[in-house]
Amino acid sequence: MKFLAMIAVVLTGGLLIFHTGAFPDFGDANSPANTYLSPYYLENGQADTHAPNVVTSVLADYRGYDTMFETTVVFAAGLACFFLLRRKQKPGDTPRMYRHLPTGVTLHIKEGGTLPAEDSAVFRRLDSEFVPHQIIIKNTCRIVIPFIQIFALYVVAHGHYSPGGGFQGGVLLAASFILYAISHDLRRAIRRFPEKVAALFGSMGVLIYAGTGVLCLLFGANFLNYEALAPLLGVSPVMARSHGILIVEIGVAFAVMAVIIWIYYNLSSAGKHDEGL
Amino acid sequence: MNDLLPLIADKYNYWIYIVLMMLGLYAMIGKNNLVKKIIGMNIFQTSIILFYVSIAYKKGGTLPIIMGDAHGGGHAAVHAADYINPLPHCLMLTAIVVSVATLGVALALAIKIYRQYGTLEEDDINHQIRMQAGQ
Amino acid sequence: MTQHFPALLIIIPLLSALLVSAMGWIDRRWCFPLAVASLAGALAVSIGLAAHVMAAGPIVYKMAGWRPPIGIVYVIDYLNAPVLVVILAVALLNLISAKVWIEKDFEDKMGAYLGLYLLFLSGMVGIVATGDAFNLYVLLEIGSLTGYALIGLGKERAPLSSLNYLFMGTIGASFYLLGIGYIYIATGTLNMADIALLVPQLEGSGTLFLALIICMAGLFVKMALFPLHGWLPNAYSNAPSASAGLIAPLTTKVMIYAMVRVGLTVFTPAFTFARPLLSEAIVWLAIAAIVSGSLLALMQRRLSRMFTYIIVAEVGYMVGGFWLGNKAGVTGATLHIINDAAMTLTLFMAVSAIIWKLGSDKFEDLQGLFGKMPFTMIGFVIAALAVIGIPPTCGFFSKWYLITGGINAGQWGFVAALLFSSLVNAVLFFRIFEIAFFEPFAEGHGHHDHGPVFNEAPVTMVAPLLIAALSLIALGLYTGDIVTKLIQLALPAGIA
Amino acid sequence: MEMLYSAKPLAAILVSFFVVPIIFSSRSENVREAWTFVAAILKFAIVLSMLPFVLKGGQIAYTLVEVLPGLAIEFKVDAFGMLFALVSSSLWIVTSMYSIGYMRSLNEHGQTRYYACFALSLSATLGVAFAGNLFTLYLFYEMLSFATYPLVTHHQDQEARSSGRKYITYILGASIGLVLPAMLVIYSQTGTFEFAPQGFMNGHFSQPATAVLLLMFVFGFAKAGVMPFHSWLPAAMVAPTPVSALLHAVAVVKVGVFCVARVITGVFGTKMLASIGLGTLVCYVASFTIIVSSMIALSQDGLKRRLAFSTIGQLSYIILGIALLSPSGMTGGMLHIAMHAFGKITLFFCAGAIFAASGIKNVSQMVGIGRRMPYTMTAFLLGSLSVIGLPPLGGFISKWNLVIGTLESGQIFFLFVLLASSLMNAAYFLPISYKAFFCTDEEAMFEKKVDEVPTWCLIPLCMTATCSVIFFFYPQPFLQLAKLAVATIIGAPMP
Repeated sequence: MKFLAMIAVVLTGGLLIFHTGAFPDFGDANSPANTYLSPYYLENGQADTHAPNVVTSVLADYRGYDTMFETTVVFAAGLACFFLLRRKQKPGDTPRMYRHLPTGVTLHIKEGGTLPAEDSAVFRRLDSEFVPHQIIIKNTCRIVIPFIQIFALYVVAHGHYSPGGGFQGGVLLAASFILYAISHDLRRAIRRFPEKVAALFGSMGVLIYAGTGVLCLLFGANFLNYEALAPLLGVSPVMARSHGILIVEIGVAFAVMAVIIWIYYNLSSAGKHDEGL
Repeated sequence: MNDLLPLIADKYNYWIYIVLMMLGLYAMIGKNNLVKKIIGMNIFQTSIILFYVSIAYKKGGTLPIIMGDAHGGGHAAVHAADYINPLPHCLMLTAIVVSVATLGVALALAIKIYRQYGTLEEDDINHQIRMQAGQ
Repeated sequence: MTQHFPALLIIIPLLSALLVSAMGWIDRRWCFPLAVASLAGALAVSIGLAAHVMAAGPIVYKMAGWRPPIGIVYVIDYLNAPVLVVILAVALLNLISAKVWIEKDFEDKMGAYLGLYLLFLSGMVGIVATGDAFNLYVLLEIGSLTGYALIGLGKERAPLSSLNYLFMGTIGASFYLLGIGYIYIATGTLNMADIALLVPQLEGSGTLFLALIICMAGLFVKMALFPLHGWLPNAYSNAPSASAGLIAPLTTKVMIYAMVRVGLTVFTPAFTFARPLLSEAIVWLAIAAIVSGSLLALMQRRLSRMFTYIIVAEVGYMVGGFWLGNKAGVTGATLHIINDAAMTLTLFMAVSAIIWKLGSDKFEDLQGLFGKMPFTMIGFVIAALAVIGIPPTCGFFSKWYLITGGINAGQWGFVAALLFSSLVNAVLFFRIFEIAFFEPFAEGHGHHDHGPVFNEAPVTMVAPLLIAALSLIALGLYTGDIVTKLIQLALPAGIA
Repeated sequence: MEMLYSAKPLAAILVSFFVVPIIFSSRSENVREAWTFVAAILKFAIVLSMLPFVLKGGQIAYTLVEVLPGLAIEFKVDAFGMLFALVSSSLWIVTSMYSIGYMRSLNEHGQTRYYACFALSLSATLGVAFAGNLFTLYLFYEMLSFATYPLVTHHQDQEARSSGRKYITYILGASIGLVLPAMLVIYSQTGTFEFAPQGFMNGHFSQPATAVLLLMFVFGFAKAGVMPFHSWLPAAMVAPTPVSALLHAVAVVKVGVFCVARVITGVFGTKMLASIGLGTLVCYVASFTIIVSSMIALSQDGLKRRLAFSTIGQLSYIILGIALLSPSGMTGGMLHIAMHAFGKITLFFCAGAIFAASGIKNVSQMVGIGRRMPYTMTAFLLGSLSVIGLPPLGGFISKWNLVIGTLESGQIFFLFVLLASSLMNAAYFLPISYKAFFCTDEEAMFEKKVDEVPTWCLIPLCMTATCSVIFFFYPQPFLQLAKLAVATIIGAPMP
């Protein structure tokens, strides 16, 4: 197998390398790729969409349809991970560990043993792989997380003017939650941001994107043609495109954030949503 | 040899992407461990992203964020050659997301396989399957 | 509203996928009706589109209102209008047929399952409808990603098969993406029609030729052309019954559609078929696929596994027919996309009904099935006749075109392979008929009147199955209309 | 020539098609059989209603659907097709009657399926008879293969299974492997399938290519039983006797020869074949089958097997007659379809009656059976005389024409083939009747006590035997139809 793989790889690579001679040089500004279509975006992007960041205008407007499916891919991945991994577990199926807070004693409860109440003030659930009490990490994260989130919101909102946008912002938001889950424990993260909310936010985010498109449709324009929203938003068509981009970026941010968190829940706990990492 | 050097020097971006791609491909076909295969898959996909982004580059070009008057006055002065090509970047944003999504699903499947067979080595899994079939 | 139909085609499954997956968390009872309603709606839209195309010619729909090379367009033309109808009809019928399976297997994950189902479908529909080469890649990944998940929750080896499928699928899709990159380097555009305009100026371009090879190689992996077919049998036969009936008929066929689209619309026939050596080599690959698929099918002892190898052979039919490069061959390949989707659907629905009742699809468990499940077997027999290629079922007519194409091209190897596979298919299916008809043997000399007990699958399974089976005959009888009013108009002038 | 566009041919075909669901849904035996009768009589009536017009030299055409340009499901009732349709639809009535007696007296299982498949087979047979082009012909030919499979394997035991396997392998293998490619090649060259009086292949193919195509058809239509594609026929005799009677003496095998005859006349064209001398090639193939099958028949002890080999030989008579390409030869061949059908079905009915009444299958056990079943054995004698071709029975007329045909075409060799095989026919048929009636008391295996089969069985076989006699004196309308058909083919004025 390895030998075959090597042969296949060398052959394919050889073929590809053999051919590089016909390609334009690295950084060639006069290659067809750089002269045929892309100048249009650079020259007219700002006038068409009122967004100086051309990547954003191409992403969310010229090729906004691609991006809608990009968001859908993320959502599909979340759905797929949930579908493949999630399994409901009854309390008592697996051994659990609890700490009796007043005494600091750690209890190991076997399968089928009597468990303390979920909201017990005396017993606290522990991960089965014992994690010591890391007060520095917890508190650092507690301080850092709000700043991450603020920055994420900035990235989402400022995608028109600087590198950024819904995907980047959404991932940052998700990262903040994941940081919380790592520094504390998975159960607490899930209590803050339940699975159901993640799932619904995921579909809602894509729905915002696609729904904006449908709204354009209802106003009589083509799908995702934000110009049609001008009367609704009370601005000029060009500004309407700009606002439209912002709206869909927010949708993307919602979807990406929720889905990445959702995927994290499922992957980290192998679908049990019990304890993980 | 005289021809080859400038060929490599001028087009090294392609060489890099091809080498990366073949590394990834080799890992996907030749490796035994499923997680290694998944890593190979990611390298493979990333190499294509690198390829796309590299063809967008223009010597002397800068970020495709139009400088100047933010209120629509700047478009007359825009020279396309000053900015790198935004289109491949935009496409690759999509490709990155796709590769992340694929990675997620692949890992989910790997977890499921681990749960089922207790290992991620393909040989061991195939051995177990054969044992079951033999019974 | 008609002018927005191309958008609706994809919005309906997409939005309902979101709604259904959300509904899974709120009230599960709504999921299934919602999914069925949306598919029925999308099917109606696709029929409306097909009628419109036949009456008024192709439709170009500009997404976000941007003109073609700048924005993304959807193009509904003579080539994809019938394919769209078939895809949606397949999905709808299979969904109804799989109702009991979904309720049994995925009771607590119904929202997610149906959501994935609809997303898969929107991916497939999008691949077929899009006029943008890169958009095709994105939709390809939607279809694949959801496909991995739909397969992965099957029985026994499903996760492993699904992961292997994922690896191969990713390699295939990535090669396609790379090919698009090469096209982009050579032409600077991503719009299919625009590329086609630029191709004649690049007649001798090696980059473009390499792009063709890479794109095709990627698609060959995804459509499981021999010898890259290894992932398919495991993935399809281990899939849950509800998913197998969706994925088996659609995935490979849509990939073949993509091949036809890329070959005809993107590269133009003049460029695609310009190198006889390449065409010849691919046709021989297809012949190998047909022969090996048929022979491997003979070795199987389970219905669903047998069918998966038949699919491998059928892929060879279509790839070979297309690369013959003449009118009859390409027509036959395109027609076979439609017919084979319907045939495979019928076969897999029949198997799903059989497994539902018997709990197995091993040959030895099929004894006396004609008596137990007569209606299911009617559907099965019709599908079998179609696969063998007996008139007036549709399989005959596409095979007819393919063989004619082979004769016209003087490619006798292909003709022989097709006839060989027809004969093997006849053996395959009659072997099953025999088991289902005879065993358990009548003791003595047939003087018993207590045959197998009637034990038919639920009506939600049988009705779609019979509809699909009848459609095989209807498709056969309307072949003339499909060919003359749609497919032949879709062929560019460059094909002799 | 007059052309009439009418859906009657389609109606005739569909009558028995639509009765299938009714048969399946009817719970009681009587209802089921009543429906079979209704359909059979209705079918015969429709066929009959078309007869006068066809006899006047007209043709009835109907196009159901044009699937592809030149590839239509299309019916055309001409004299030849009419002849065949008349034979098969009239014999269906008789056979239905016989089936009732036979199946009930043996208490067979799965009778519903049996009647349904029977009806379906008849639809397919008429479809072949009325086919207006090669594609329609092929379609119904295949449909017949599938519809008869459950009939052949009706007993569902090990023997039925292996016979069924043989049956379907030969029939389907030959049609997909030989006929289909031949059709495709022809279509790709000529672009049409429409039967024409003088064929449509003229000038499209070289002589060797034509010869190969012709042989592909002759062997490919394996239902015609041309050696070496014949061995399914004796194997298929495991089926219940009415099935053997109608399908393997009439419908299935005659469909085979009908297809061969149609292809020779309507696709290749007699003039073209005559000009390049290919008719003789087919004649030799047929002669070989005639002689060899007759010799094998001599050695068979099982009555049905003997009849089967006799059928194989008689089928090749028809092919020989057509391939002689002379007017009388063709007339004789076509007429032999009808005459042999009535004769052979009588023989099968008798074989079934003997089995139903006494459980005997072998000739050697039938000594003196005439004492017990006088009517049956008289009918058997008449049937065998007709098949041998002796006056005063219908078989004589067709054989006479065949003999004249060999002389007309000047190919004396085939005259000897015919005579030799007639002698052999006599040698394997007459001893049965002889032993049945004229034997000493010691030899007789039966007592002198009349113990006939049920009346339901007896009436049909007496009817067909009587018909065989009548056709000698009054061979209409078959003779007229055959002459008309030949006149159309050779372009002579209407007789």
